[in-house]
Order: sequence, then structure tokens, then C-alpha cells
Amino acid sequence: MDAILTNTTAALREPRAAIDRETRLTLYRRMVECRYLEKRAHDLFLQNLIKGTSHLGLGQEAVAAGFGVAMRPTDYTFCTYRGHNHTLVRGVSMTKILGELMGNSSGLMRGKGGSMHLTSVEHHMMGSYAIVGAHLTIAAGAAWSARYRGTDQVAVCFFGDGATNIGTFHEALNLAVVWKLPVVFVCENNRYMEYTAIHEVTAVEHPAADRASAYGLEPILIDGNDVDVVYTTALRALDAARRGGGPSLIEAETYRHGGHSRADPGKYRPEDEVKEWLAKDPIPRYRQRLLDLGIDEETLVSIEAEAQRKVDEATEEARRAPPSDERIAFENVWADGGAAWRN
Amino acid sequence: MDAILTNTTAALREPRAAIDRETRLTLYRRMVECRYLEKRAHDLFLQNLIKGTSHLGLGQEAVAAGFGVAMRPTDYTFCTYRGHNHTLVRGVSMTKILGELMGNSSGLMRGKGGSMHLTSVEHHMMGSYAIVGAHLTIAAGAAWSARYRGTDQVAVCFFGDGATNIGTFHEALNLAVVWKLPVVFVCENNRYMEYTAIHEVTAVEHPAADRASAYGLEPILIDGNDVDVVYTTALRALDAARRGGGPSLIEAETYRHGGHSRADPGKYRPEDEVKEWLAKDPIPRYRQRLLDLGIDEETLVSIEAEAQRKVDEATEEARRAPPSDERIAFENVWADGGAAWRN
Amino acid sequence: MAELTYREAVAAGIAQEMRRDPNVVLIGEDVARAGGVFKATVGLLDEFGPERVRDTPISEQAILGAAMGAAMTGLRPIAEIMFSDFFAVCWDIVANEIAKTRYMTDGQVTLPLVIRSGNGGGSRFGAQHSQSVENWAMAVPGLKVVAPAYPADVKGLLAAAVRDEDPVLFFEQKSLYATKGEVPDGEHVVPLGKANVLRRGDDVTIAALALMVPRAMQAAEILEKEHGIRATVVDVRSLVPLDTQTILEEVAHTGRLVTVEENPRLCGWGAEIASIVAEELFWDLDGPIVRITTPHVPLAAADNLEDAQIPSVDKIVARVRELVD
Amino acid sequence: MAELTYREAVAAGIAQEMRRDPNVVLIGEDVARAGGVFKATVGLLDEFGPERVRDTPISEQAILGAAMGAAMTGLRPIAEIMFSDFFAVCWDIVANEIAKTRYMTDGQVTLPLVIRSGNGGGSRFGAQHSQSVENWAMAVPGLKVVAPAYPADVKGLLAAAVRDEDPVLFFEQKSLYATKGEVPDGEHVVPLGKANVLRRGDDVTIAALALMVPRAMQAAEILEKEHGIRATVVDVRSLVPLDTQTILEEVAHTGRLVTVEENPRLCGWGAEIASIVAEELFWDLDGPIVRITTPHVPLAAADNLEDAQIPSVDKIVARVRELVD
Ligand SMILES: Cc1ncc(C[n+]2csc(CCOP(=O)(O)OP(=O)(O)O)c2C)c(N)n1
Ligand SMILES: Cc1ncc(C[n+]2csc(CCOP(=O)(O)OP(=O)(O)O)c2C)c(N)n1
Ligand SMILES: [Mg+2]
Ligand SMILES: [Mg+2]
Repeated sequence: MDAILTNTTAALREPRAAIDRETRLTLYRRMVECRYLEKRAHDLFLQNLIKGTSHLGLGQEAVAAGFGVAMRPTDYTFCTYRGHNHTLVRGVSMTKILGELMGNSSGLMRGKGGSMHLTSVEHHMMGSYAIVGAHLTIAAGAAWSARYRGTDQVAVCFFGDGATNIGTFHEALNLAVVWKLPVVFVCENNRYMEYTAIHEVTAVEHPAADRASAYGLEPILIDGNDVDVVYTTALRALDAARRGGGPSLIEAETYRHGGHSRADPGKYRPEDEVKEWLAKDPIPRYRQRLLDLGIDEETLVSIEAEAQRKVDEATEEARRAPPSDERIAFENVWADGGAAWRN
Repeated sequence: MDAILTNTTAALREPRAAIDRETRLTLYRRMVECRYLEKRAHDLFLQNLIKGTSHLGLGQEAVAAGFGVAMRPTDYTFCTYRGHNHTLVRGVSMTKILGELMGNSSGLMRGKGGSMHLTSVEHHMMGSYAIVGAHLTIAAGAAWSARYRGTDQVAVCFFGDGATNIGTFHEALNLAVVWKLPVVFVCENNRYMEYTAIHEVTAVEHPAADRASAYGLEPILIDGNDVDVVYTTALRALDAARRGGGPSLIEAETYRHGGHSRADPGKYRPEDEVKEWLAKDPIPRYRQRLLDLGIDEETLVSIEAEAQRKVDEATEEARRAPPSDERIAFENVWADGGAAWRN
Repeated sequence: MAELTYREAVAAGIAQEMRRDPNVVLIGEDVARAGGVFKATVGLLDEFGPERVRDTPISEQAILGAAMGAAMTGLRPIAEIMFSDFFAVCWDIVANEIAKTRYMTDGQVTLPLVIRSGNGGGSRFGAQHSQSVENWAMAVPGLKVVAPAYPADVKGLLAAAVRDEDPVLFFEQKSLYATKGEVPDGEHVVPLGKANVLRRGDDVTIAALALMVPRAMQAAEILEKEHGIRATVVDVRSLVPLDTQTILEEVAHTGRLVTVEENPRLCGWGAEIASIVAEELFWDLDGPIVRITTPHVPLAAADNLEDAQIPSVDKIVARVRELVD
Repeated sequence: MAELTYREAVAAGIAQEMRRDPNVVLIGEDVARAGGVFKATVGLLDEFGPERVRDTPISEQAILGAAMGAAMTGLRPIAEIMFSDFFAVCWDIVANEIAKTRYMTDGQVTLPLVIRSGNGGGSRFGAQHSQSVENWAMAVPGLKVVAPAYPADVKGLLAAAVRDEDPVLFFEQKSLYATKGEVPDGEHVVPLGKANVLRRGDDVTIAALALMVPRAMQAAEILEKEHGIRATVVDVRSLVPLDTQTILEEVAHTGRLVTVEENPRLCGWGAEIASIVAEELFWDLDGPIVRITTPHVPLAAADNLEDAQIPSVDKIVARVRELVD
């Protein structure tokens, strides 16, 4: 516990000063883009333009932005169904994201994957995974491959607090340490699984950090709503991995503003708790910090306006796109483009 | 680490004096019976009277005996394919064990399960499980049921070092702690999986003890070749579970004298290591301790002779038994005794 | 008779059995406080309390392992696997442990347990949350397998599953949860292993399961009204035990069999039935056995794509017409 | 031509591909230092070194997850799942991730990987170490599935599997490991998706797989010599893709089909083939389609019991005689 607190505190203070103005503005821009895009996604649901399910990361933008900015373009992202933000920060177009949510021909996968499976290999965004925990092992494999191929790529794998109790978490962490793989595991602890609080079903207080020692790793527990902290922690972990230091396991404490998924109003959460965390909203908090650091409000307002404009444009573009041709439903099972199981 | 060592040392010293003479002789008797029975099983292999595979616990008898003697008759045993000893110490007849290994009508399951699946519900020996790790979750379930039904039964679950790296280990430990179940998890760390040393594929030095804190448990690392230590540790853990204190995770360090299974001569192990551990053989070691404590050799010799006689008798009985009727291969899929999947 | 939704019938069936037998318990992710992510267990925590209705961590192997350990020591657990796709993360406990333990122990261990799971497509959840995996279960000896189409059967078959001494996998079709139907008041039990002949005709027998049953019924009406083809529709309901007697009788009468399966083509339950009919009723057949299935591809998320994949009423009508004309 | 055992052919196939392509790597439990628990990977660590041939912890999900992550980023991994029964502990990675990712990503991700596994009975290992689970894989869209019977096919199909751009599950029958056969020297590749007609007759077509192939061949000889029944024997070899063309041609010629499956009855590959034949070749059939399978029960450990379960030469002979006489 002491180790954890020390670590957090260290991450919180010391390296903040080192972040330059441009990077800070980029971090802010990314968070704002995520926020506006997902708010739009939420509106499109209410208009029934998005079917099926969808899981928003509203409130958790600092984790996505902090890592997205710290990662190199060739680093790999693996994330969950709650992956819109992680996809956006890798440079994927808003139109393709919204298009996939709407399930039409403008989507990243033309509607074949849906909101839970956003993937853009071109951006080294290697997929959003909808079975809790599975991608931790897959990220380890990508890291293994990177090292085998002699690149300096790092795989970053995001998952929720709930994922720390499933078997793959344990298997992936152990293998990654034994093989000393360049992979960074990032637990976004938003305190809830679907409707059940993580503390009700977990043997330890910090579901990821308190497990680090089971793999010989340093416990790293950070404020996941402070984008500077996330960014500097990310840089350190990426750097360690790149230099052959093996994996890290980071627990970032955060909160989702809304419910688990489209259908969920999130009413199972105590009002006080929600209020407390809304007050820790990473975006206004960072905005204030930037103002405090002397960045003029106009710059921020123009970032915000620009983000809103992009979201509006993407919305229009995605809405205008025609439905996907039904034939694609029967394509691309195999590498030859087809789906034949017989001759 | 310090906590672990302290613990070991405590377990090693203090409670030894408290064990009475009768119990000590029982512990010795159980170990000797296990040893002779499995040596016989080995001979029967060489004579090709046992087909298939089989996994001997030669060298690991102290764990089985220590627990077997400490458990109450209504406590549950769950163990692995390396389960002959654990079955015997619960009071199952040698004939039924050997008969099952030979796969004939005298066997515990008349040959339907084989050596890897010894089960005797009558003795609360709830099964030997051949898929690594699965039974940890099942033992937790039995413990849950015991508590729900208001009994004071405890489930004891034995598994190998290799099982600590599979997902079910993690899931079972977490659930058992969250639900505070009366279950004792016992890792028999014999340093090897099949042919690969555990330290080559594990992120921590002590595969079970170093993971205890990940579930908020105390790390307990004991000398698994000292039957007094095992016995007293078992008593303590069983008592804690019975009194509502929840689960324990115990790592007992031990060694198998032979290979992993029938086919394996165990040649991958350094000679020195084998020698060192043969010197720590729990049976001669305990025999010497008993002599030192003033027990006369005759008593021990008669225990040994009696065990040998029982093994000889059981061997004869099992050998004489006829093969099982082939019809039983098509029975007892369902509770109605049949196997019909259609009308 | 009361009109219940399919999801209400789940809760009604569980409640009926929990009232009857204090050893019936329910565990799963979000089943207690939240009443289930499909709201199929609403009210049970309130009625039966937290010892009998328990939320679990996301640990499907531990959920089913716990259910098995409890069943072998005197309880009658009902475990929920939220989406049937997640059987893949705990298949060992199902296929290797639960299915085989009674057999391997020569009958020493009895496992009266039920595993309920949301199964099937139509909800635009994409390839990993829409599968029909009842054939995974059917392929493993030692499991009973049930998949109801109507609320009354949900309640009645669930009750029978809980009372059964053997492990039963109970597949609830997710896009049927909101559908309604009459459900008998009071104690209601529908025996496992009985198919339900929903209508009779002379021209063709259509065997269907779960979501495909209402579609087959609609198709049969269109076939009769618009094309003069009179179809028998058999709701298979129970895959193990399988009511081959009813199916064989009905096919013997019409001389033709069409199966309608939601699962992807290869090794679906329809193949098994087709092979039984092709062996045992060959001389009574008037024509080829036809299987209508989702093609052998994963399911897409977008609505128009998913609709193009899962057998529709139109597809059933068209295919039956080809066969019979 | 050299005479190799089935297990030597595994190592030969892997070695051939590892020499050709430095991106081919091998992982699994005990595959490196120990050369595999079935001794099917002996010599590979020595030749290719510890970066390419790696022992893993007992973490099947991590093994296959690692293989998948590596395949999607440029490697061509071969992963071993020691016994195919253990697919149950990692089925999610196989059925939900590996099988569906290419499709869900609309072709962005390619997964050239092979999963080898010891499959099937006959070794007296009991119910959890003897299953034939090739139908589990066949039922999941997105997986190719191969199960060779002879050493030459082991080497050649394994090479083709490694070269294939799609995930291939490669089932090695454990009781065939010690059998011997001629294997072509030098580069040897047998294309996936081609059945092998091992002998031709006019009376009946027997389709078999893996361990059932030599048994079907022996049965065919007895049928011919002792009973004057001339059988075609088709070694199906590849379940996905399935060579329906060859099977349909052969059945059309003989008018009769018998499948011989080691798997328990329900939803086996034979059911799928039976349903295809019953639909597409109905008018050419001279009699019922017969499936010979292990009954729908778990496998027993004792030798006489297991032998009573798995289809034997005698059983094949008897059943074919019943059909043809
Ligand atoms: C193996 C598995 N079990 C259950 C689910 C259903 N499920 C989807 S998200 C979720 C909660 C996950 O919680 P957490 O890991 O904290 O991530 P968060 O949703 O909070 O980001 C559950 C139970 C699933 N997708 N996969
Ligand atoms: C899930 C699973 N993976 C692999 C195996 C094959 N296997 C059987 S025993 C064994 C080694 C187990 O080692 P350990 O847990 O240390 O137990 P020990 O045999 O040493 O008692 C392995 C890999 C298995 N039975 N189940
Ligand atoms: Mg969460
Ligand atoms: Mg071991």
C-alpha cells in the first residue's frame, strides 16, 4: 500500500512541469474530441440512428488521451468494447467511427463489427474486444511479435476493473512477465462492471495494483482523471518496455459519467459518488489547469470549436452514407475474401 | 518474503511438540501405506497390468498424510490426477484403488474413470481432476454449499505448482475470498509441471505463496516433506475455515521421486537436485524423528509390515477381479442410470 | 392464465422452483441487485435474499465451478452465463467437468444444476454476442439441452430443468425476451424431451427451434394461404433428450423435412436430425431433406447485414416452395 | 521416400516450414526442451533455438492469445494444445477471437496460424484426455480444420496449414503417433480441402477420418474378401474446407454412404455430410445413409470398455453388411 501511494504521489507531482505547451494543448484537444464525439454518439442513439449496443467512455477521456499522445504511431492499441476514445486518439477518422456505430458503408468495418469491435490496423489500433479479458493475452502476443521482429513497438492494452477477476488477466500477466514482453497493461478502474460495484466482488481494494506483486511487478496506481499524470506514467511505462524492461501494470482510477451501455441509466450508483466524480471531470479540470498555466482562453475555445466542427462534419458524412451492400455479410471470412467452406 | 519465512519457521517449530504419539504413528502409517501402494502400482505398470497413464505421488506423501489425518471424515477432498495418496488417506480401500488403475470390476469406478479420476463420494473424496486447475473452482462450490447448508465441512483442494498459472486458479481464489468460503487451497510445489521446471514459466519465485496477497491472503509457505508441519498447518487452516475465517492458500514445497507420469523417467532434472530431495524423503526423515522421540523401532516395523501386507492382499484381490462388463460403458451418463439421448 | 413476457417467464419459473425447494440458488453476473442485464431475474433478490441470489465477479469458470461443486454436495444451483457466447470462456467446466463427472465416477456424483444463458442473434450485438451455440452443447454427451420459443415453455421447461437430476443447459433467445404469451398460473412444468407439434399439414414437416419457431409458423401460414402448401411445424424445444419419435412420425406423414436453424450451417442440430431421418426414414421420404440455416459465417452487427444472414420468414417460404413444388 | 512415424512426420512438417520462413515459430507446453509430451516436436529446439521454439506455462488461453497477437502482427505461429480436450479451457480465443476477427474487422486482420493438438481415443486416458473434438471446430465459422490419418499427410497438410493465410486447427490422432508410413523426401505439401479416395468399389462409399481411416480400410478388405462387398473408402482429411465434390461423386457412383466417426454421435461431421448428401444427392441414393460413431457417451478409461465404444473394424464390417445385403 505504501509503495502504491508513494508511486502515485511521485507520478502526480514531479514530471508535470516537464510537459511542454504544445503537448498539453494536444492532450486537451484529444480529450475534447473524445468527449464531443461520444456525446454525439449518445444523441444519435436517442434518435435511433445507432442500433444494437454501445459503451461510452464519457468521463474516462484522460486515460485514452494521455496514452494516445504518449504512444508512437507504430505502437499497438488493444482495447475493449468501451473503445471509441482509444480508437479516436490513434488518428482514426470520426466519420469512420460514427459510421461503424450507425452500421453503414462509411464505417470502419462497414457495419460488420459494430461499436464493440472498432479496429483500424492502418493506425495500429488492433481492435476493440468484447469478451472481457481476452485481449490481454492477444496484446501479449503482439508484444512478443514486436520483439521477435526486432522492432521497438510496444503494445498497450486497456481493460476495465471487472476484467481483473477473469482468468485471462492472470495468464496474460504471468506470460508477459516471464517472457519480458514490451506490453503495458492499463486497468481503467471506473469502479463498476456492468451494474455491480467492483469492490463487492474483488478480494482486494485495488483490483489491478494490488495484484501487481503476484507477477513481480511494481504496483502503479494513478489518478486516471489527471491527463498529465496519465501521460507521464504512459511515457515511463512505454519507455521501460521499449528498452527491454518488460511489462507494466497500471491502474488508473476514473469514473464513467453515464451507464454501462446504451440501455443503462446507471441508477445503481450512489448520488454522492456520482457528484464527487463529476467534480473530478478530467476535462474542465485540465482546462482550468491550462488557464492557470497561462494559456489563454481563446486558444482553448478554438480547440473546442474545432472539435465540435469536426464532429458535426463527421456526423453529416456518416449519416449521408448508404447502407452497406448485403453481400459483404458473406465476405471476408477467409483471407481470399470469401466464405466458402466447401468446393 | 520475510512474512513467508517467518511463517514457515513458526510452522516448523512451535506446534511440533503438541502432536501426540498416536497421531504421530497414524501420520507415519498413512505415509507408509501411500508409499507401498504406489510402489506396487509402479510394479504393476512394469508388468503391463495397468494400462493408460498414471501419476505417482512418491515423495509427496507427507502432504497427503498430513492433511488426511487433520481432516474430519465429512470434510471434502478435491485433488488432481496425482491423487492416489489423497484417495487412500481418506479411507478408500487399496483394492478399489488398484482395481481402478487396472481398470477392472474391482475398481472404484469399475474402470470407467481410471487412475486420473479416483472418486469416492462415500469418503467425501469428491474427485481427482485431470484438467489442470478446474477443481479449484469446484472445491469453492462445495465450500459454498457446505456453508449454505449450515454444516461445518471444509473443502480441501490440492493442486500442483503448474496449476498456479492457469486462469481458474485466479478466479477460484478471488471468489473464495469474496464469498469467505471454508476452503483450503493446497499447492504441492514439486518444482516441475510435466517436464518443465516451474521457475522457467512463472513470474514469481513461490508460485502460490507469492500470489496470496493478490487475494488479500496471508502467504503460507511450508516444508511439505515434514509431515508434522503439514499436519499442524492443516489443522490451523481447517480450523480457521470452520470458524468462518474464510479460505487459506498454502504452498507446500516437495518433490516427486519419479517422473511426471508412467512414460516419463524424469531425466530433465539435475542429478544434484534429485539427490538433495531424495535425502529429504519425508518417510525415512519422519521415521528417524519418531525414533528420536523414543518410539521403539518394533512399532514402526510392524506398521511397515502391516502396510505391506495390506498392499499385497489388495493386489491379489484386485488382480483376481474379472474385467468389467462392457455394458457399463454405456451406463450412468444420466441420473436414471442410462445414456439415452432420444426416445 | 396470465400474459407474461418471455423474460418475466424466466423469473416466474425460477421463483416457482425457489419457493418449492430451499436448495435452489441462483448465481451469475448482475443477476441479483440489477435483476440481470436482460432483466430476466428481476425481483428474485428481494423475494429470496442475498444468500440464495448472488452476484458474482466476471469469472465464468468460477461461476460454473461453484455451481458444480454446490450441485455435487446437495444444492440445486441455477447459474447464469450472461451471453451464450461466453460459454467459450468456461467450456471446460461445462464440457469436461459437468458433462462427464457422473459417468467417470460410475454414477457416484449427481449434478442437478441448470445453466441459463442468453442465446442467439437479432439484437445487433455483433459476432461475439449473438451466437446460437446450442449445438456446442448438443455435441457433448452428458448435457441436456433446452431452447424454448414461448413464455409458457420458458416457465415450464425451466421448472423441469431445475427438477431434473442432470445438468441442463437452458438457452433463452435474446430477441424473444420482449415477446409475450399466455402462461399457466400456479405450478407449471413442461417435461424435457418432448417436441411440440404446433400445426399439422400434409405436405411438409418444418422442424424449428427458439427464434426460428415463430418464423416457421409465420412461413407456414403464408405457405398455406398464398401457395396452398400445408406444413406441419414442430417446435423441437429440447435437443437432448431429443423427441425423435414425434419428429419421425411427423416426417413419415408428410414425406418431407425442412429444418430451420439459427446456428451457422456446419454441424447444427438440423444436421443431426437430417441424418437420423435419412437413416431411419429413408424409404418414407418423398424428396430431399432441406436445411435452412444461417450461412456458415460469423454474424454482422449492422441490422441490414444481420437480417440478411439469419433465416427470415421469406427465406423459409421460398425454400419450402422450391422443395415442394 | 523415407519411412517415418506419424509423430516424426509432425516434426518433419514443422521443420520444413521453419527452415523456409523465419517468421514461423512454435509455442506450447513442454514443446521445446522436452520435445513434446508425445515427442512430436523432438529436435526443433536444437535446430531453431529458444527464440523460435518456446515452452510456456500451463496457460492455454495465453498460449493461443499470444499466437493470435503474433499472427496479426507478422508472425506465423504454430501453437500446441497438448490434448484437444484442453481446447475447452481456451475455446474463447479459438471460437470467439481467432475465428471471427478477420470477419469482424472486414478483412483488416489476417491470422496465419496453426493450432496443433493431440486428439482422439484409444490410449486409455479416460474421458477428459481422449475426446475427438474436430466437430467443435467445424461448427465455428472462420476455422479451417484438418485431421490426417497417415504420416505423409501429416507432413504435407501441416506444411499447407502453415502456409495458409487463415487459422487452421490441426488434429493429430494420439493413437496414430506410433504408426509408420512412407513420407516423400524434400518439400512436401498437400493442399487443404482435398479428400483422398483410398480405394474404389461399386457397392458402398465409406467416408472416414483420422483413426477411423485405417479401420475403414481394413473393414473394406474384409468386406471384399469375405463378403463380396466392394467399398470405396474416402479419407476426408480436411473438414473445412470440405471436399464435397469428391464425396458427392463417390456416393453418386455407389448409391450408398456410410460415415465412420470417432466422435460421439450428436452433431458429428458425419451428420453434416449426411445432411449434404440427403439434400443434394437424394435421388441418387439406393438406401439409407448410415452413420457409425462412438455412441453418445463419454469415453471410459479401461481398455475393454473403451474398445467397446470406439468404432472397430468388426463393427464397420457388420454395419455395412446390414446396409448392403
Ligand atoms: C467473459 C465475459 N463475461 C461477461 C461479459 C459481459 N460484460 C460486458 S462488459 C462487462 C463489465 C466489464 O466491466 P469492466 O471490466 O470494469 O469494464 P467497464 O465496462 O467498466 O469499462 C461485462 C460483465 C463479457 N463481455 N465477457
Ligand atoms: C488445462 C490443462 N493443461 C495441460 C494439461 C496437461 N498436464 C497434465 S499434468 C501437467 C503438469 C501439471 O503440473 P503441476 O500443476 O505442477 O502438477 P504435478 O503434475 O507436478 O503434480 C500438465 C501440463 C492438463 N491436464 N490440463
Ligand atoms: Mg469498470
Ligand atoms: Mg508440479
